[in-house]
Amino acid sequence: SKEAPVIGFSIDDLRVERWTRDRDYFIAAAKAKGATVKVSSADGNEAKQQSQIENLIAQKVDVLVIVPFNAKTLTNVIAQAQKAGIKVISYDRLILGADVDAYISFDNEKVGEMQAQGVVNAAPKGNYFLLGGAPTDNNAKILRQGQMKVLQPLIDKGDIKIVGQQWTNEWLAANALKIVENALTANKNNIQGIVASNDGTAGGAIQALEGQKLAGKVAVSGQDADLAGVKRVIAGTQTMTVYKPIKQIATDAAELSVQLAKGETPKYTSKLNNGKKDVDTILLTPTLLTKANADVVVKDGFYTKAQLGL
Amino acid sequence: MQAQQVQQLFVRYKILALLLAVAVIWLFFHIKTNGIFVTPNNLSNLFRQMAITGMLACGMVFVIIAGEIDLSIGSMLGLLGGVVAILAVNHGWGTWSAIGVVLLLGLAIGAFNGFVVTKMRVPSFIVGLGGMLAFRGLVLYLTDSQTIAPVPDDLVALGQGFVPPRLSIYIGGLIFLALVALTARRRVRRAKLGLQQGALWIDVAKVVAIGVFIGAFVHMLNDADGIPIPVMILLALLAVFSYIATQTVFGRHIYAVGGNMEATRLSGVNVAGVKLAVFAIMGLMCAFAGIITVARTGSGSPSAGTGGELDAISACFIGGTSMRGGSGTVYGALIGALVMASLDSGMQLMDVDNSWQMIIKGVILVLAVWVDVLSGSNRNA
Amino acid sequence: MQAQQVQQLFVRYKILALLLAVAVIWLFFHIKTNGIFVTPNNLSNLFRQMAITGMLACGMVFVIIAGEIDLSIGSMLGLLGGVVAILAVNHGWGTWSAIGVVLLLGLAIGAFNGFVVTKMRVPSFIVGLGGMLAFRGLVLYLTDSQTIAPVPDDLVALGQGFVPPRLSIYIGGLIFLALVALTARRRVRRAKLGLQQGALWIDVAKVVAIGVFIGAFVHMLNDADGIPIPVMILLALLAVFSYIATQTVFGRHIYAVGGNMEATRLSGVNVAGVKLAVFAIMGLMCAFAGIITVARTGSGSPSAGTGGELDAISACFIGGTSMRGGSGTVYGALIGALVMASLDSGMQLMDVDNSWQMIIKGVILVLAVWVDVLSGSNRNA
Amino acid sequence: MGNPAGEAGFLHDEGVGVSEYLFEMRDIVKEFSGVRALNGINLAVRPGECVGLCGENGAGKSTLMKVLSGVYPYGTWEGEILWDGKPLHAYSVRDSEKAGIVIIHQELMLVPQLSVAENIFLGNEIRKFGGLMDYDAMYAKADALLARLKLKGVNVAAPVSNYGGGYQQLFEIAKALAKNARLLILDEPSSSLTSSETDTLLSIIEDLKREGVACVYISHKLEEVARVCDTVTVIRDGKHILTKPMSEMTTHSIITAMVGREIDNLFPKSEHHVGEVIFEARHVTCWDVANPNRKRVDDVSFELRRGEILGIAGLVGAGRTELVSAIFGAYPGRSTAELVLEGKPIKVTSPQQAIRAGLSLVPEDRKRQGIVPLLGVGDNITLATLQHYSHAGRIDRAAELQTVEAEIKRLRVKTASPELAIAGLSGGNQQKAVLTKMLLPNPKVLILDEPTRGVDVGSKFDIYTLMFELAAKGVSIIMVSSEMPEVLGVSDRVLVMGEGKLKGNFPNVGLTQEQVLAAAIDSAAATPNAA
Ligand SMILES: Nc1ncnc2c1ncn2[C@@H]1O[C@H](COP(=O)(O)OP(=O)(O)OP(=O)(O)O)[C@@H](O)[C@H]1O
Ligand SMILES: Nc1ncnc2c1ncn2[C@@H]1O[C@H](COP(=O)(O)OP(=O)(O)OP(=O)(O)O)[C@@H](O)[C@H]1O
Ligand SMILES: O[C@@H]1[C@@H](O)[C@H](O)OC[C@H]1O
Ligand SMILES: [Mg+2]
Ligand SMILES: [Mg+2]
Repeated sequence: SKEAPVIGFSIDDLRVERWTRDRDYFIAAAKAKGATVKVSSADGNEAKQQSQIENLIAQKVDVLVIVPFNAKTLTNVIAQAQKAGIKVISYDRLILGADVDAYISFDNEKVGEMQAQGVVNAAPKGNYFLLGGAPTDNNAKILRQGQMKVLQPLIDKGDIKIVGQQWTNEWLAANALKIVENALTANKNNIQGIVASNDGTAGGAIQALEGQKLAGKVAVSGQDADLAGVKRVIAGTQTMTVYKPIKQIATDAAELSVQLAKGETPKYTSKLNNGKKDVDTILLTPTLLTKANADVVVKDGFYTKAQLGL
Repeated sequence: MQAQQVQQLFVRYKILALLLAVAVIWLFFHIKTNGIFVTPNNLSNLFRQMAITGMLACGMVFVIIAGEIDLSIGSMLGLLGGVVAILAVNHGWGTWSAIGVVLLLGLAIGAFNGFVVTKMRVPSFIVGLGGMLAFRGLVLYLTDSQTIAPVPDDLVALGQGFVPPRLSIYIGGLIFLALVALTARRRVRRAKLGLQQGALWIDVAKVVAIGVFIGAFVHMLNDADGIPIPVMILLALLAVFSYIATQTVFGRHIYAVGGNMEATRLSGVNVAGVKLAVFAIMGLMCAFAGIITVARTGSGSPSAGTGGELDAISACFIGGTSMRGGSGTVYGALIGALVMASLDSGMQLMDVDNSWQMIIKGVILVLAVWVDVLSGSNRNA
Repeated sequence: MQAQQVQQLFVRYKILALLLAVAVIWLFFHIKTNGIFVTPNNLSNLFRQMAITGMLACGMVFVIIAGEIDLSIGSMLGLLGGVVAILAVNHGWGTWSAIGVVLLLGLAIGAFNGFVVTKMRVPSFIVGLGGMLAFRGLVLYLTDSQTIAPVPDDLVALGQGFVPPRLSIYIGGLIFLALVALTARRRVRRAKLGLQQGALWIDVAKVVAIGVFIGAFVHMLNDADGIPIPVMILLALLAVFSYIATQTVFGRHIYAVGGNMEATRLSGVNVAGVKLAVFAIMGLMCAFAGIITVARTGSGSPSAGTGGELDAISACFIGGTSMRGGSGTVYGALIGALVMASLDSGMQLMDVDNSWQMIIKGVILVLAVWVDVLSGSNRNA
Repeated sequence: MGNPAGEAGFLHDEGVGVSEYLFEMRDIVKEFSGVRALNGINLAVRPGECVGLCGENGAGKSTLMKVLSGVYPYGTWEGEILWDGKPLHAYSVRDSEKAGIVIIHQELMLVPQLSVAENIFLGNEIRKFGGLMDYDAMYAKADALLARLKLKGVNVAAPVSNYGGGYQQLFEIAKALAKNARLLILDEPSSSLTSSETDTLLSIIEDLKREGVACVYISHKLEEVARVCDTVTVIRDGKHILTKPMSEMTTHSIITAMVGREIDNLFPKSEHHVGEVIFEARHVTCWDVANPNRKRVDDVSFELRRGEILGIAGLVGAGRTELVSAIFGAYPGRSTAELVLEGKPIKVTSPQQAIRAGLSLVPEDRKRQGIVPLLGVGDNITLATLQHYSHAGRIDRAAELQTVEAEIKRLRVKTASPELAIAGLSGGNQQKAVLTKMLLPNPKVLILDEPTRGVDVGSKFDIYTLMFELAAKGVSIIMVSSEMPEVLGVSDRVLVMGEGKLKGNFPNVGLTQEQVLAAAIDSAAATPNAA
C-alpha cells in the first residue's frame, strides 16, 4: 500500500561485512518511514539472486532495491518487475541494460582514484603491486580503471613500475596473503606500494608484510573503513582506507524507496547511462581516510571510540 | 504390523516417501507464510527456479548410478552458456544454430571427460576437479571476464516464456492417453504370454493418480501464465531419462556397471563405452542448462553455474541415489531438486535471516535424508 | 625390462613417483622464474602456505581411507577460527585457553558429524553438505558477518613465527637419531624371532636418504628465518598421523573398514566406533587449521576456509588415496598439498593471468594423477 | 559372583546351570521381509562334537549359523540359544566371539588392501602397550598358523589381494584358528580347496575335536561330512528334517533326506558324440599383474572338440583361472594367446569380443565377478543377452520376463520373485543364476570355472545333466574344477596344470585320481598323452 509500502531488498552477499551494515541502516530508516523490508542474500550467486527477485515480485512488493552480484544478468527480472508495476532501485552497483528507475551509489571510479592517490602520496616512486578484487565482481574492474587513471601518467613518466598484478578470488584475505607473500619473494622484498582494492584484501597484504617485518614501511590502500581496516590505519600499518558513509547511502535509499512508492519525485543529483537509458542518479561522495582524519568515523557515529581503542 | 506394512509400501514405492517429504515441507511453509506458498504464481516460480538444477540432476543421476561423479558441471555450464552468448551476441549467429553448436560442444566435452576417466583411468573425482578449474578459466578467458549481454529475444523466450495454456492442456491430455494405452497394452501382452499380472486395481489406481496429478499441475500453472518453457523442457527430459533408465538396454547397463563393474564387463558389456556415454550425456545436459541459464538471465556471465555441481549432486542424494552407485531414479533426483528449491523459496518468503537460512537448510537436508533412511527406502546408500 | 624395473620401483615405493612429480614442477618453475622458485625464502613461503591445507588433508586422508568423505570442513574451519577470534578478541580470553576450548570444540563437532553418519546412517556426503551450510551459517550468525581483528600477538606468532634455527637443528638431529635407533632395533628383534629381513643396504640407504633430506630441509629453511611454526606443527602432525596409520591397531582398522566394511564388522571390529573416531579427528584438524588461519591472517573472518574441503580432498587424491577407500597414505596427501601450493605459487611468481592459472592448474591436476596411474602405483583408485 | 562370561553382559544367568551341550538352539525363526528363511529349527552340540549341517541351497544353513554367531543380533530373530546352559544374547559378532564362537563365512571376508597377517588377526590383533600393532609377533604367529595348514611360500606381510581364491580361503581358516574357539563354525570351508588341502583341514578339525572344541561343518561335499562329523543334521526349506549319528547315515541317505527324492548316480554321464576339433588355444601365456617378470601361465596349448567336455585339474594356484580368463579376454594383466575357432583365427581382447565370437565364461568368484548384487535376479540373468529382447535399444520386458521365468524353472533357482535383488539369494542359487546368464548367449565353447562351487548335490546333478545336454547338442565345454570326483565324473578328457604349465593331457578312460594328482605335483611321473 502507499501508506505502508513493502520494500524488497535483494543483496548480493550478506556474508560480507559491509552489506550487513547497509542492511541494518536501511531497515532502520525504512521502518522510521512506516515501510517494511524483506531482505534476501544471494550469497554471491547470480542465479540465486534472480530467483530471489522473482520471489519478491511474486510477493507483490512495492519497490525493489537491488545490490546486483552481476550488473548485466538482471535484465529479464527487472522487465518482469516493471510489468508488475514495481519500482526498481539500483543500489551501490549500477544495473546495466535494464529499465531501472533510480541509482544511488558512491562513485567507484573515484574510489579507485583515491586508493591510488593515497598510495602515491605515501610512496611517490618505486615498485607497485596491484592487488585486485574478485575477478567476477564488476566493481573490481571499475576500481582498477580509477586506479590506473592516477597511476598511468606516473608509469609513463617512469616514477612507478608495476611489478605484478593479480585478482583475489572471492575477495578473500587468505588468498591475498598468499599472493603478496609470493610477490614479495619474486621481487626480493623490493616493493614500495600495494594498491589493494578493499580492507579485507589489504589485511592479507599487511599480514604478508608483517612476515617480512615490512608492515608500516610499504604503502597499502584499502576501502570500506572496516573496523579492522580503520584500526590498522590508526596503527600505521595501512596507509589509507576509503570511508563510504554507509549510513547515509542506506538512509537516502530508504527515503528514495518510500518516495517512489508513494509516487513522489525525489531529488536526483545527476543522470548516468546504463546502456538502456539515462538513469536518475544520486551520487554520494566517499571520504579518503588516513591516520590524520580517522576520527571522522567516530564523529559520524560509524564506530565508537571504544571500538577503535582510542 | 501396521507400521511394517506402511514401511513395506515405502520400500516398494520409494517415490511415496519423497512426495510425502515435499508435501510436509510445502504444508509447513504454506501455514507459515499465511497462505502464500501454495499459490499458482509462487509454484510457477518454484518450478522454473528448479529447472536448471533439475537438468543437471538428470545427467548427474546417471553418472552417479554408473559409480562415478562429475564435479566439473558447474563450470561446464558456465563455459557452454558463455559460448552460446558469444556466438549469438558477439558473432551474431542465429539463436538456433548457436544452440545446435553448443549442444554438440556439450556432448563433445562430456565425452572428453568420459575419455579421460575410462581410457586414461584418471579417477572421475580428479577429472571433475580439474575440469572445474579449467573450464571456468576457459570461460573467463573467452569472455575476458565480462558478462555478455543482451542476448537475442528468441533466446530469452526459451527461458522466460510460457507454453500457451490451451496447448498445455492438449499435451497433458495426450500424455495421459499414452499412459492409459501403454498400461493396457502391457496387460494384454503379459496375458498373451501367460505371465503373472499385478492386480488390476493397482494399475487403475496408478493411472488415476497420475491423471489427477497431471490435471492439477496443468490447471494450476495455467492459473499463472501457463507452463514455463524451461519446466516443459525439464518434464520432457524427465520422460526421456526415465525411459532410458527403465526401458532400454543402455539404461540397464548403467545400473549394472555401477552395481558391479567387473561382473558386467565379464557379461560382455562394453563398460568403458557405457561410462563414456554417460559422461557425454552429462555434457549434453550442461549444454541444456547453460543455454537456459543464458536465456533466463538474458546474458552470458562467466560466473554462471558456480556451485551448480553441488546442487545437482545434493538433489540426487536427497532423491535416494546411492553414493556407491548401482541404484537411483531420475524422478527421485528431480524431487530432490524440488525439495531444495522449496526450502530456498519458503525461507525467503518467511523472511528468515540469511545466516539462519543456511543453518536451517543444512539441518533440513540432513533430516530429510535421515527420514528417508529410517523409512528403509534408502538402505543401500 | 629396464622400464619394467623402474615401474616396479615406483609400485613398491609410491612416494618416489610423487616426489618426482614435485621435482619436475619445481624445476620447471625455477627455470621459468629465473631462479627465484627454489630459494630459501620462497620455499619457506611455500611450506607455510601449504600448512593449512596440509592439516586438513591429514584428517581427510583418514576419512577417505575409511570410505567416507567430509565436505563440511571448510565451513568448520571458518566456524572454529571464528570462535577462537571471538573468545580471544571479544571476550578477552587468554590465547591458550581459547585454543584449548576450540580444539575440544573441534573434536566435539567432528564427533557429532561422525554420530550422524554412523548412528543415524545418513550418507556422509549429505552430512558434509548439510554441515557446510549450517556451520557457515553459524559463524556468520556468531560474528554478525564481521571480521574480528586484531587478534593477540601471541596468537599471531603461532601463524607467522619461526622455530629458532638452533632449535630446528637439534630437533632434526633428534629425529634422525630416533630413526636410526628404531631401524636398528627392528632388525635386532626380527633377527631374534627368526623372521625374514630386508637387505641391510636398503635399510642403510633409506636412513641415509632421510638423513640427507632432513639436513637439507633444516639448512634451507634456516637460511630464511627458520622453520615456520605452522610448518613445524604440520611435520609433527605428519609424524603422529603416519604413526597412527601404520603402527596402531586403530590405524589398521581404518584401512580395514574402508577396504571391506562388512568383513571388518564380522571380524568383531567396532566399525561405527572407528568411523566416529575418524570424524572426530577430522574435527580436531579443522580446529588446528582454523586457529592457524586466524593466526596467519591476524583476524577471524567469517568467510575463512571457503573451498578448503576441495583443496584437502584434492590433496588426498593427488597423493594417491583411493576414491573407494581402503588405501592411501598421510605423506602422500601432504605431497599432494605441496603440489597444489607449488602450482599456485609458481604461477603467481610468473605473474600468469588468473584465467590461465585456472586452466593450467586444472590440466596439471589431471596430468599429475594420470602419470601416477600410468606408473601403476594407483591401481585401486 | 558370576562367571567371567556372565559379567560380559550377554550371557544371562536365568537358565539352568549344567548341560551336556555346549549350546542349544531352540525353535529358531528368522524372517527376511516377510519370507521365513528359518522356521523353527533346533540344533544342539556337545563339546568336542562335530555336527554336519546339510541341506539344499537356500535351505537356511548359513542363516542359521549367522543367527548363532551374532551376525543377526539378538532380537532380530525368534527362539532361544543356550550357551553352557545359559541364555545367550549376542548383540554383535564381538559378543559371540567373547563367548568362544568363531565362524568361517561362506563368502570370503578379507580386506584386500591389508596384509595376510593383518587379515588373520583382524579384530584380534596382538598388541604391545595398548594400541600398538605387534607386527613381529603377528608375523611369527601367522607363519606358524600357515605352516599348520601346510601352506608354503606365503609372504604374510604382503597384501592379501596378491593371492588367489584358494589361498584366501586358507587365510580365512588361519584367521579362525588364531582365535580361541570353543565352537568353530565352518560354512563351506573347502569350496575352493583341493583335496590335499581339504585333507589338511579335516585333520586339523580332528585335532581340535580332541582338544574339546565343538564344530559345525557345512559342506556340499558329503564325503567330507562323512569323514569328520559325528552327527548329521539335515534341514530343508528352513525346517528341521533329521538329526542322527553319522554312523547311522550314508552319503546316499543324507542326499535323500536333503533333496527329498532319490538320486542314484551323482554323475548322470550320458553318451554324447565327440566330433572334430572346433577350438584351439595356442601358446597362452600370462604375466603377473604386480610382477611383470613372473609368468602365471607359461605357454599352454590345447585343443577342444565339438561336444567334448574337457576338465582342467590342478592344485590351487596352478594358473587355471588365469588360463581361461586370458582365453576369454578378461585377464587383468598382460597376456598373449592364439585362438582358433572352427578353423578361423579369432581375436579376443575383451569379454565382449569373446561372447560375440561364441565363447562364454562362468567365473570362479561369484560375488566379485558373477553377480550385480542390487539388480534383480531376472536382470542378472539377461545381462549378457539383453539385445535379444530388445528392438532398437528398447527392452521388451514381457519377452525378457518370459525367458527369465523359464530359466528360473529350468535350473530350479530358488527365488521369491524374479525382481528380488540377487544379493538376497543363497550362494548356490546365485551360482545357478550366473550360470544361466552365460548360457543364454548360446556359446559354442562354454568355459566353467569351478561351476559347482557351493552348489548342493541336487543342483549339481541338475548342472551336470545340463552340461551333458549341451554337449549332446554339440556345445564344447571347458570345466576348471578342483573337485577331483567331478573332473573324473563328467570329463571326456582331462588337462592337468601345475605351476602355470600344462603337465598332463589324459583321455578320461580308466583315469584315477592318483594319476591326475601325480601329474599335478610332478610332471615326470606322468606321461603326457596326445589324445
Ligand atoms: N539378506 C537376505 N535377504 C533376503 N533373503 C535372504 C537373505 N539372506 C538369505 N536369504 C534367504 O534365506 C534363505 C536361506 O539362505 P541361506 O543363505 O541360509 O541358505 P544356505 O542353506 O546357506 O544355502 P547355500 O547352500 O546355497 O549356501 C534363502 O531362501 C535366501 O534367499
Ligand atoms: N590379482 C592377483 N594378483 C597377483 N596374483 C594373483 C592374483 N590373483 C591370483 N593370483 C595368483 O595367481 C595364482 C593362480 O591363481 P588361482 O589360485 O586362481 O589359480 P587356479 O589354478 O585357478 O586355482 P584355483 O583352484 O584357486 O582357482 C595364485 O598363486 C594366486 O596367488
Ligand atoms: O565495498 C566493496 C564493494 O564496492 C565491492 O563491490 O565489493 C567489495 C566491497 O568491499
Ligand atoms: Mg550358505
Ligand atoms: Mg581358479
